[in-house]
Amino acid sequence: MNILFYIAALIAIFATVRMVTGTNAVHSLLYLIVSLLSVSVIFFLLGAPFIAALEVIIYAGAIMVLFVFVIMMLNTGSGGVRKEHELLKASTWIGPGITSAILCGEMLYVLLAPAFHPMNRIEIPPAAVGALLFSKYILIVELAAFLLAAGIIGAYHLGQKPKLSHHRYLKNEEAAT
Amino acid sequence: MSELLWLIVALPFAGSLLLAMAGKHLPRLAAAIIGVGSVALSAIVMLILGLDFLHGNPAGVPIHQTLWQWINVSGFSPGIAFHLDSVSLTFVFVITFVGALIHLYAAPFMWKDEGFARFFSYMNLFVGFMLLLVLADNFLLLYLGWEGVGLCSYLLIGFWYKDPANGYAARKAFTVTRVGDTAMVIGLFILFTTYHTLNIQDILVATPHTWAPGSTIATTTAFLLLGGAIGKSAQVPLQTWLPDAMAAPSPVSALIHAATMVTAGVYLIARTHVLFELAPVVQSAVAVIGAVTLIVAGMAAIYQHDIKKVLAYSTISQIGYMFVALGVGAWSAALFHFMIHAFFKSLLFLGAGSVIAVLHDEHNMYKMGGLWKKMPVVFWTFLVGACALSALPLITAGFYSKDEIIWQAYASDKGSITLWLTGLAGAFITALYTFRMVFLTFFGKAKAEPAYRQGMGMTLPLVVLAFLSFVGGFIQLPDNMGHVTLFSHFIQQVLPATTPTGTAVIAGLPSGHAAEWIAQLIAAIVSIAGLTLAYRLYYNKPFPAAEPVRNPIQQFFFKGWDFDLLYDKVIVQPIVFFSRIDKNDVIDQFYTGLASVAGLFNKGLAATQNGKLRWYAMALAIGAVITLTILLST
Amino acid sequence: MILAWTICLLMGTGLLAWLASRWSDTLPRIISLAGILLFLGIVLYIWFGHPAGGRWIVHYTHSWISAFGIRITLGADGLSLLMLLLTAFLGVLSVLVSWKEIKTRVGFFHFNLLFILAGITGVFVSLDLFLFYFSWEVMLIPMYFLISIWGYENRTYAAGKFFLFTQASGLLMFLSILGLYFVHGRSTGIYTFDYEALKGTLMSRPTAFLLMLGFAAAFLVKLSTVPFHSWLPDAHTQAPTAGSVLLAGLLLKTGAYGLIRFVLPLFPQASHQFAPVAMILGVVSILYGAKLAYAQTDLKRLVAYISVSHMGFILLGIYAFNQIALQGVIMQMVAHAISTGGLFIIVGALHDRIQTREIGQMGGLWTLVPKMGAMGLLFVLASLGLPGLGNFIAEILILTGSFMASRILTILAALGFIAATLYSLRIMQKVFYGTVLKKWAIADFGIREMIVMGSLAIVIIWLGLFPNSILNGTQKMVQGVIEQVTITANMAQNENR
Amino acid sequence: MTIPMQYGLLLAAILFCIGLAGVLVRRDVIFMLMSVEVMLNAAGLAFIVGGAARSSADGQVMFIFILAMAAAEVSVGLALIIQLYQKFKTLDADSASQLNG
Repeated sequence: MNILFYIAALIAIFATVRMVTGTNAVHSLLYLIVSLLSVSVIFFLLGAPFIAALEVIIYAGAIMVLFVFVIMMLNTGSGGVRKEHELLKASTWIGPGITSAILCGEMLYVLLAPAFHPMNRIEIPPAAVGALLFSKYILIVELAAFLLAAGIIGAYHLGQKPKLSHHRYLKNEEAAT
Repeated sequence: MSELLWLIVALPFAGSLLLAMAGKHLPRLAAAIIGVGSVALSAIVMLILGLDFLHGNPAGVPIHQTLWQWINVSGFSPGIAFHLDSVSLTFVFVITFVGALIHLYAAPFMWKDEGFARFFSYMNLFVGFMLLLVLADNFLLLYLGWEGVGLCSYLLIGFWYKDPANGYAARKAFTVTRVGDTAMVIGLFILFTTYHTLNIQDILVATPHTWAPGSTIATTTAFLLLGGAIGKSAQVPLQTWLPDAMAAPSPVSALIHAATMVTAGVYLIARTHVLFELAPVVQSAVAVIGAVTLIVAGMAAIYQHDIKKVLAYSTISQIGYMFVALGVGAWSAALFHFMIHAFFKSLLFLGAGSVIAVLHDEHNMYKMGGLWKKMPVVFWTFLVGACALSALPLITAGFYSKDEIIWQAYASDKGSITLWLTGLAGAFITALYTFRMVFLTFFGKAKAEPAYRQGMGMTLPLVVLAFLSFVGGFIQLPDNMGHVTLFSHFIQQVLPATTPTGTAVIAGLPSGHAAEWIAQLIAAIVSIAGLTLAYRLYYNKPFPAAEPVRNPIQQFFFKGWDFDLLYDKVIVQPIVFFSRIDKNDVIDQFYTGLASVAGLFNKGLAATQNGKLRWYAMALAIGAVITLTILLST
Repeated sequence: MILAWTICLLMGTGLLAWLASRWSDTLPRIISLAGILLFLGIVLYIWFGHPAGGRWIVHYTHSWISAFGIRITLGADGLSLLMLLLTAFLGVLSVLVSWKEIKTRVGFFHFNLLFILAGITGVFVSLDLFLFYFSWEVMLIPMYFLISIWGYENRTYAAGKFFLFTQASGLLMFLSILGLYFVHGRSTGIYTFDYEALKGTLMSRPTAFLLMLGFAAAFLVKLSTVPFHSWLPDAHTQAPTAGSVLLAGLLLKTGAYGLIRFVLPLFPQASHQFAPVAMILGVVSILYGAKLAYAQTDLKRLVAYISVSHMGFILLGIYAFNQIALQGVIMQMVAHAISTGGLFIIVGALHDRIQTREIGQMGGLWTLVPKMGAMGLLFVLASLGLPGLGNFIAEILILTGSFMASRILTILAALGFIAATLYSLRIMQKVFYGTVLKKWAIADFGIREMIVMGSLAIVIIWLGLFPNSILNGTQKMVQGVIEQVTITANMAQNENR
Repeated sequence: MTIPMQYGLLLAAILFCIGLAGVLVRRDVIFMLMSVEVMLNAAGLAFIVGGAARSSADGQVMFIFILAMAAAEVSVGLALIIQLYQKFKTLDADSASQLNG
């Protein structure tokens, strides 16, 4: 079973790297889905089947569909692709790359230091999660509800098309600004 | 009777207030009646009170009247209260009586002026303040009057305000006298902290018991008071304002700058004589200042071409005589000369005013001439005044008053031969410039025609003053000639008599009556010599009708020994320069600097906020790295 | 209780005036005038009707925030009442002078005006330090609006500067108030902001000195003492006339009031330590302010610097620690409010008529506006300390008092008389004397303006001739302060021995 | 045989840093948003690993919260992207720099 963890981990890393470096948005999106799916495998292995399912359904399913819609709607064509070729220039990526690498190295250094501590495979059922959610964390659940409501309203508001002014003077004014 | 004392002061103030409030709406005649009437009424009240004082009060017990408590703060409690004794009565007499005459003269003189009511409002205000000054029973009230007359002098010098030069002259007068006043105020502080009162009589009584003669504190106080007196009385080195003050209308010059205000310094020193006697150094300084002033001003008077400036310098010089008298302890002589001087100098100023007015505001004596036939009354009265000023012997009042001073400068225990000689030199100079003025103005070829004949209103005061200039002297005659001591006896109710030198000051010189005869003879000769020289130089000489050409030395004297230039270079210009360079206030610049440093920081930080999302994310990442690094390294 | 009602009255009138501006521009003016006149009436009633004796003539206390020991404690003694009288009087005048001058947002203007007055009233009657600080802030913010909305060309800068200076120094004072609160609480166990309770707080010398500095900072800035004066010329110059009158007449006085009411009684010994510095600052203010006033070409700025110079006298007098000087200070507070107020109103009226404040552009105005000239003359004379007018009484008392404390400083301060002559007469010379430079067609003072100026003139002359009518009222208060300060200082000296 | 907890956390760290690099390097807003998703996911992974090591459900609860937050973030973010595109006709994040100071 351990081998499954390592394979999933490698796939996740590989897919994520491809996603970040890709030039085509749809391709990248697909790599992202692969990455998420492999992480969900790991969740399953770590005894969190409910979360694994959520990962697949919400992340890899719902959220990614949103991305797809947006990419379809915008249909940036090849213009975006051309710009992204600048990625190849070292000057563009060297700074962020080094920063991220240092961060990564430091985290690895921290994580490798402490003693061995195994991850259990005891499965935690969704019922336990639910019970905890609505007892200990009830306040945060409510806050999360607020957040989602705010997200919905925000998305609705921002997604609106600008109102068309039917008066020509106003139109001219808007064009001027 | 004595309860009426407050009326003397209140009447002019009431007149002034009335004219200030309603003057614009009053007809000229009404304004004139109010203006002249208030002072005249005041003079009448003074005469009634004065006669009462002379007859019903031979011991000279001072009259005291308190109107109300002015300030009352833990011991600092001057009141609005009056004190009338022989010294103040003398001054009140001159102020109200001569003042009323000058007011009477001024009514027709100023008739055509648009600021007629304003003029009388100021004049009445002046009389009120001047009376307050001499009647005050405490130093603070005295200071009120002191500053008040300064203010009125300022207002009246700048009366014709449309010419900026008049305004500047007024400002100069006020500022220069204020320098002296400030010294005086500091003197008052010392007096108050020592005696916890400002009542003049109380202090004068207490002083000899608390302060040792010649002690530092007495000297300092006397010196500070002297500062005030110098400023007001235009003595060296604060004399420069008076010649400029001639920008005022002539009645003003007569009243303020000849008869009354400029002698306030004499009053102050006489009033506080106890202090000065305790500070011999300062008292001799008074004499020296007087002596220097009388020469400096006299020399300057010789070279003036403006008739009023001659009189102005002459006034400075004559007050110098009074200071000499004060300095040698001849108190009554000083006051006597003050009174006589008030008569003849205001007469001269009014006469000069008449001449100037009928010649269309012509001040230059070289453009006058031959007026004696055309303006006989003015000429004869002016001549009387001139004779009195030059102290022509025996007939004029000026001779008796000035001779007294010159004699005391020699004979008093504080006198000296130097002072005496200076006095004589001054007498010579006086006769010279006076008759130069008379000859240039009234004799010689006529260069201008009088525009009109002046009326009774202006003539009457001249005649009255001329009369006084004649007979005023006979109330006080020297020991050797009749020995009339009406005036000195009267004054000596308050001020001590002059102490003559026990033995002759300088060995080999005569003393006693013989000496006095000789001295009088010399003085008489000297003044006649001055007259003669003036006659030689100026009588009927064909001078061009213009400002005379002067060589540098003459120019130096003409400019009043260049005191103005000196002060301008040493005091005025540095002050102006100093205020110009720091107009915008360095301290403010400092705060502005702080603000701009903050602004720089703002600019620097604002540059990091470039709106680029990735830049912000990068900053976050770097922050995370740094935080982690710090955590790890510890 | 009546004091609380007066503050409510002012605030209520302010709100009402704002509301009334919906219907007309004149209505707010009338409402404000009526409100302040009522206020004046109440104060006069207390002034003339108070029973003799007793430390506080009027006293009122009510719980506010009991958790922190904050109470609404209001009280008035002679000094407070005098200041309230001044507040009401200048309040009436400032409504009258802005009758024609303010044309925009009239309602809001009067709202601000009345809230400033309410804040100032609060400052003068608060006996709870927290309430005092609260009122202190209440008067600042409307003043900020007054300058920044209705001011002249450079108003935003001036308003910001004013706010920064006063706010920063006010915060220092707040820190000190809190410090005092905790020090007192630690030593006695009673946590209170009550003035009377805090008076006798025991503390170590350095603590007392530090706390005193915090208070002094706020008050010295308000008083525009020289190193902290630079907000004043800008704020005064840019504010509308009513704003300048209130600034010079009342806001500056809150600084002096604070020093007398709080700094001296709360920290008598630290005040003694601070006195030499304060007196030197006072003298520097007198001379430096006068010098700057002489250099200005903007008439309003000139008048503003006169305030700096006159406030120097106040500082000098407060730290002389004797009754004569302190009575002089109180006199100066009133007289300066009147004389400078008068000058500001004249400058404002002049600016209204000729649209400039530059001295170089004026000249010969006496011919055109003789009434204005006469009034200008009177107030110029008052500001140069002419005897017979209020300022003279004040200055002579201050200098006499301070002469007992320090001779040299007093002599230097007396030079201020000469400097005052220079700058004051410069106004007359450049503005009213001389020839007319431009053909102005301007009107002289009208009836409304003459009422304003006439009442100011009567007051300044009254102060000069009958100063006792005011000095008697404050005599008890002054005596109390001085006795307390000297007794405590003597005790401390004895301890040191 | 169990996997040490470090390995799980290691994976989370690596994924997080790749995501971070993506946010920093990419200029296309869509790519940035996707990279942010990766980072959030990595954080969630760390919670799950922690929960697994302690055999508690708290880690999973936290993941659910992160999920909710990610959903809200994506919905608003995508709406913003649409607005951005309509306004600037580009998806370049650098071109939308009007908030500079």
